Amino acid sequence: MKKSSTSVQELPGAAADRPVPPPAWQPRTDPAPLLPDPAPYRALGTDAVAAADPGLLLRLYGELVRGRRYNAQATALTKQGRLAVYPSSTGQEACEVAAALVLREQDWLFPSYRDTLAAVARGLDPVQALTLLRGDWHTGYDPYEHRIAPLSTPLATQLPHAVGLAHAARLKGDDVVALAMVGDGGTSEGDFHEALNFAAVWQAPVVFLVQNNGFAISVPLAKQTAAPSLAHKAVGYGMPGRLVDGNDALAVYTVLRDAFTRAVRGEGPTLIEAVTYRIEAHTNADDATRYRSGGEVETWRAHDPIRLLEHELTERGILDEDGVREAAEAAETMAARLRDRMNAEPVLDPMDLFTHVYADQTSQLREQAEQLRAELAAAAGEGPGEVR
Amino acid sequence: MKKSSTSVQELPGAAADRPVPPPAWQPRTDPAPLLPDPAPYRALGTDAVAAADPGLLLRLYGELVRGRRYNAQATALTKQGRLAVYPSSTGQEACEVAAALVLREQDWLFPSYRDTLAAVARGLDPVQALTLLRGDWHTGYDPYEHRIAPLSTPLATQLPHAVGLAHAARLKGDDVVALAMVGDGGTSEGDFHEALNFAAVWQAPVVFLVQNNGFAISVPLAKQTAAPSLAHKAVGYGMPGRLVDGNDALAVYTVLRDAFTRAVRGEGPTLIEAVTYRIEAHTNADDATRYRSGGEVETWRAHDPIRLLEHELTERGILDEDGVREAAEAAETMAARLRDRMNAEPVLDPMDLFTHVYADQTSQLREQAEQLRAELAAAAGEGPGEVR
Amino acid sequence: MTTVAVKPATMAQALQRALRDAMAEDPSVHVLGEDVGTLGGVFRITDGLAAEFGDDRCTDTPLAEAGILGTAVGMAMYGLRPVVEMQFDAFAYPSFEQLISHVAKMRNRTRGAMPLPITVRVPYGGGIGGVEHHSDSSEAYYMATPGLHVVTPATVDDAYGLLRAAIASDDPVVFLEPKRLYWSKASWSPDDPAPVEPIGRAVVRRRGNSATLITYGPSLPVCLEAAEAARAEGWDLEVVDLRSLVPFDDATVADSVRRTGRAVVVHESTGFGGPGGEIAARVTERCFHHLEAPVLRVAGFDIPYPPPMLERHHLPGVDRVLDAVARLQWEAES
Amino acid sequence: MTTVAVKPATMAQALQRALRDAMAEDPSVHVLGEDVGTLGGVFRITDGLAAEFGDDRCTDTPLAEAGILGTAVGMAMYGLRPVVEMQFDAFAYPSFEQLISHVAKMRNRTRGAMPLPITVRVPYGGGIGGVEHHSDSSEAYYMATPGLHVVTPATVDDAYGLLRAAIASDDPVVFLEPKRLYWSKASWSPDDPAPVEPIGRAVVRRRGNSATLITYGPSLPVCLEAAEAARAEGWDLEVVDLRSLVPFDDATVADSVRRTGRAVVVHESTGFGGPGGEIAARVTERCFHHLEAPVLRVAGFDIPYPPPMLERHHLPGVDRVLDAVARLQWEAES
Ligand SMILES: Cc1ncc(C[n+]2csc(CCOP(=O)(O)OP(=O)(O)O)c2C)c(N)n1
Ligand SMILES: Cc1ncc(C[n+]2csc(CCOP(=O)(O)OP(=O)(O)O)c2C)c(N)n1
Ligand SMILES: [Mg+2]
Ligand SMILES: [Mg+2]
Repeated sequence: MKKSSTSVQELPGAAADRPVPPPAWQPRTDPAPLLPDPAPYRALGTDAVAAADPGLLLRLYGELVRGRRYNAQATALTKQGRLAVYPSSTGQEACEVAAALVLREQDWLFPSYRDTLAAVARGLDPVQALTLLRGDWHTGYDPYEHRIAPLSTPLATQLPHAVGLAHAARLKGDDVVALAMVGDGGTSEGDFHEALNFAAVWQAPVVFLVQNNGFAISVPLAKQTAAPSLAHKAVGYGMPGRLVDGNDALAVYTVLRDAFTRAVRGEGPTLIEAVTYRIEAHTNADDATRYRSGGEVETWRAHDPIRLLEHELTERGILDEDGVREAAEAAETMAARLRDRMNAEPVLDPMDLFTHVYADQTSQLREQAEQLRAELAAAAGEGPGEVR
Repeated sequence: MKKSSTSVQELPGAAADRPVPPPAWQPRTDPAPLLPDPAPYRALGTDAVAAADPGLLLRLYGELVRGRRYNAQATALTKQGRLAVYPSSTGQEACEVAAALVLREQDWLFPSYRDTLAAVARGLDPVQALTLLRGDWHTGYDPYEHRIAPLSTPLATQLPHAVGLAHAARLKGDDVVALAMVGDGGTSEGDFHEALNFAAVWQAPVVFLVQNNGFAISVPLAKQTAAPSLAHKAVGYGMPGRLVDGNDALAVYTVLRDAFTRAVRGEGPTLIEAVTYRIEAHTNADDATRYRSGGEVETWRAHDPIRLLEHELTERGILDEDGVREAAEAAETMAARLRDRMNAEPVLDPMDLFTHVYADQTSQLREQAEQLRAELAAAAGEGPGEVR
Repeated sequence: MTTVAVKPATMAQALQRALRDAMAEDPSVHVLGEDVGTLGGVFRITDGLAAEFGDDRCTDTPLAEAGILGTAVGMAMYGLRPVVEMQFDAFAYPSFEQLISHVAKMRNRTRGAMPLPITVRVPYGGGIGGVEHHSDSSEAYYMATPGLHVVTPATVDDAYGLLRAAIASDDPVVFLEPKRLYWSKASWSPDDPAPVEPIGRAVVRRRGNSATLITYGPSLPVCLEAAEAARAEGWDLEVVDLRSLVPFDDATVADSVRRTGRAVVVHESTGFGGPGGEIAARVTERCFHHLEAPVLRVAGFDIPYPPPMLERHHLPGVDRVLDAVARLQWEAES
Repeated sequence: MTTVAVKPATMAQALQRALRDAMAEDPSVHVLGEDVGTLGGVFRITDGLAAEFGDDRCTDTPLAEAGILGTAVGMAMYGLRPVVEMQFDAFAYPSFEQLISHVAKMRNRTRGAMPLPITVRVPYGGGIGGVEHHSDSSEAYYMATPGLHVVTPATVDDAYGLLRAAIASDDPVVFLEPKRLYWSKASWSPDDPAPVEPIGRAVVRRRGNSATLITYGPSLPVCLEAAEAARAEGWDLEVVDLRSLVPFDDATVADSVRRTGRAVVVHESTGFGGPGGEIAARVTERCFHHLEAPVLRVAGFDIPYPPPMLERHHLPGVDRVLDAVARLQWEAES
């Protein structure tokens, strides 16, 4: 019998040969360690608190309090018309703050539109963080200054960016981890899938933090996925999935830190699902009463991330009344400053519209810039007045 | 203390209240039954053969032999310039044939460009199946006649179509299952992710059959995914994942049939990974020696789906020499007919270019059709000759 | 003759009513998209549909635009008439491959055997203070894709009529809803809507002799206002509302320009590579010897859509339209 | 003066060499895409790069175009210069959201702080007997997206020079490679390539006085052939090769048309909503009083790209170009 045959004519008679089994199959990765634990990890109320650095716990607390106040202030500014829109992270501060604090200086944050707090907790000026939402420009900061990518509005599109950046850093031999944030709704987008797959294939030092806050605008998680948990998606990419109580700041921090450790060690990406809740409406423009009950919100309010941590730290004597008051005062100071600065009119130059489209302005844009300049001059000549 | 408070100022003092745990978390689905078995399911060489309907086994065998011959014939026609391109499914016939045979009359097949054989095994005229690849039109058949969607070239894009169709049928109360075929490479596309997620959320009666043939053109599976297996992706959507030896026709048929049973019962979608191998190059235009060794191909040739089944059936006395010869002859007859028909020049009408763009031709297309008609008339008047 | 209560309605209400009436008349009409169910859509265009027709007829999908349009293709293959809502213009981009490679091509691919009667509703354009990605004018992409109809209403009446026509069409229709006209009002009776006109007819919204303003969607009110203002300068402008970009109503447009001898195309989309080039070119091809001046274009600048606080500088306004009219070489005439 | 061995090279070889030279000169240049590594790409444009520079510099990615472009964005953020290969025109569509919403906008979004020097190579156009989705001319989509450069070579020299310029550009460039010219040959010395010209300059490929053919990429050879054929009819045609659709070289084009007084735009992309509308409109705006006839367009029909056996009827050929030239109202002159 011929050795290699593709034509069926040669097959009769081949039956005498016993066909061999296929090349031995084995899973490319052991799936067991990739699967998330059956329930979200909690640290508060466990021995993990005693083992934790009290300094870290107090920092988390301080930032949570400041973060809550920041959310309240930004919401208030929106009501006063100072912001075009504000997607609050009230109730999700533990995730936002833990994400910021776990980052080392050289690491990168990839926030979504809801994650201005994480950027602020990383050290970004809140006014700069809010530029997009105030509407004076798209991004209010130089991403390289604090290594914070621009807030991403198209859902999940920032995830491949994080993977690419982490991959590039690794290729360059730099010790950099990228932390990419996304919502439960965002996990349904193709970009989520493609990003996680690239990350796992490339073993890129990237950590994906999904804030499962129960809703994508009005759509509850049950209409978003039938998965056991979002963390279970990890196994399909060959990376570990971790499930954590997103309102337990120490737990989120710990799980993130473990994922960072893996990333730094060259062990590749991790997917973390933080189970939390969006206490406010989607944005100020949304009416959450149309799609969810006040009762559900109350249940989650009772599991408030600040109260959880404050209670724990107070009980353990790590935090006292002075500490609580000081944190509140620091938050008030931040809020007052933010209010004042946001109440000042931003200085705008319409000619900026043409400045950064390309490195070198095209002749077409030069013409258009001239046109606008002439219009503005004419309007100014006519005295105060809008360009109609 | 106020009942609902979002402002942090009210939080100090709240520490006295013990915060409550979050609303009890439980997985939305039990992950355990969703996970694939640790090794691909095999039926041949096991008791499953004895339990199987001999008629089915012989049908599978006959179609495999015919399918191999079909692949060889189409490849030969391509070498003779009769097809623009041919992506052969040689070596993958067990998947193609089992997919076709598991379908009931009312079910739908969603093939990719490589799956003409599945369409032919379902009953489609091979000449019609090859129209796209011959190049006389995009789709050579009425999809409603055999309930076969047009061959899909953009990878994974046919998967959401299958989900939508299955969902629509279910909404209408019709007992219809959609079988969607895709390659290992296609699983990396966002459309794969979105389709599986929609299917699981909607519990649509759809079965996803991934033919993992080891390569996406030149890219081996190891560069495509780090997952334990492609079937493991299922758990991330909350559907069962099944792993099967893709060269074992009975095994593929059985796993598909089980998935169909689930779908018909309203239990939702299933993801099946069939582990197989692309024996030929990607298409006739490809040179596989650039990226893989002949040795690997030989290993897989030895695990040939036809030989596997033939050996088994012969050993068990279900198939005898006459049966083997008859199958080969039937395949030859089919091939001869196909060859003859494909050697005839297709009759083409260039005016078709304008006929089906819209239900009602736009005035613009009417003008353009007139232009071409005039050009053709002028060229015809000039005697035989090309439109330059 | 019975009198019908006619009261002011918004474009949003007329669109909602068109969906409702279409669903009531034809059980194969299904609405799907993000937040279209319980919430009624972020612009409330699908308000009440899930309550009236059930979740299976008006479905909150998972958050994935390619998946939404891709499953709509499958639903249409099975005989349904899906009406897809894209939440904002820029969020339709993930569905482009499905749109270009399947929705636009399926009828042609199958020689007419498999038409896809899908309506893709896309709220588009700016002027509502939206942040990045919420104000794109993406019509150029759709226009350049044979197999699609591209339709956009500018009035409350047309919002109803064109959406009904789109849903009734056996071809896929990209239905562009000018966001900033959602709350524009007109006397309109939901119980006695104007008869549904076929897709593909432009309409002269204002008669005039001096020059033709060719426009559509969000720029129609700007053009009408400009035409009023132009009277002071002695120009009597004609205003054509295209309503349908594909198919394009060459006859109505060319008739007008042949009469007036001058034309300005006005739209909010960027100028370069935007719809205005096509329109100006085809008008010129058809009316060259009637033209006293080149067809001019007033469009958004060739820049990414600006942030809210700067968008008014980008949007073509009355002054820019009048400036263009002034450049139509009137000297030549005198 | 040293003599350099000049021998015929194909456009494919010149492109390959441009990648190789760019990678050798600048370690931040990374190539990524489907099958670009071991295989060298389905058109062999990346042949040998992985072997020479390693898998990390020339990477076979998973099969996901949005993922490829999206990760390229991240790589560019970190200072690399990714060169992405899309396998065929229609397979770039899944990456549109990344292209439109990020690649084109990142520099502007960040006030110049975060430029994205990404080159997206897209083999485009037909004429190679490709089945569905393998022959699209998708330049209209890219042209309508501010923030992108859109470049396409038509000669072996330009293939090298423009690709080098694209990779060197600090802005994102969509680099459209005319598939059917991949195997076109010219004398070209890889060791002494012509100096790299900046992006944005059109070039007059043939001088003439009767009329201007404005074209680019795959249609340049058609136009040059038509110009030769036109001599028999007494027409001396000028041929302008745009090379860059964005930025557009208004000066070169308008100079030519002002001189000749007549113009035909020729491209393979569909006519309606295609590049020709923009080009004709802007030429007319600038040259109106020099025009003896409207600027005409010869383009692909407004249909999905035909199957291989019918594509020759769709593609603008010499006869169609000559027919259009004949319609440039020559009577008016005599
Ligand atoms: C690609 C895309 N589609 C749609 C939207 C509109 N949109 C903005 S936020 C949102 C819901 C997001 O939900 P989730 O991902 O859970 O994040 P959350 O808002 O809860 O933080 C939607 C649909 C968008 N921004 N991008
Ligand atoms: C969206 C898209 N991207 C790229 C291609 C080009 N292409 C055709 S086949 C192929 C490989 C597919 O591999 P796989 O999914 O494993 O299927 P197989 O060819 O092995 O059957 C590629 C990249 C395509 N057809 N569609
Ligand atoms: Mg959410
Ligand atoms: Mg494969």
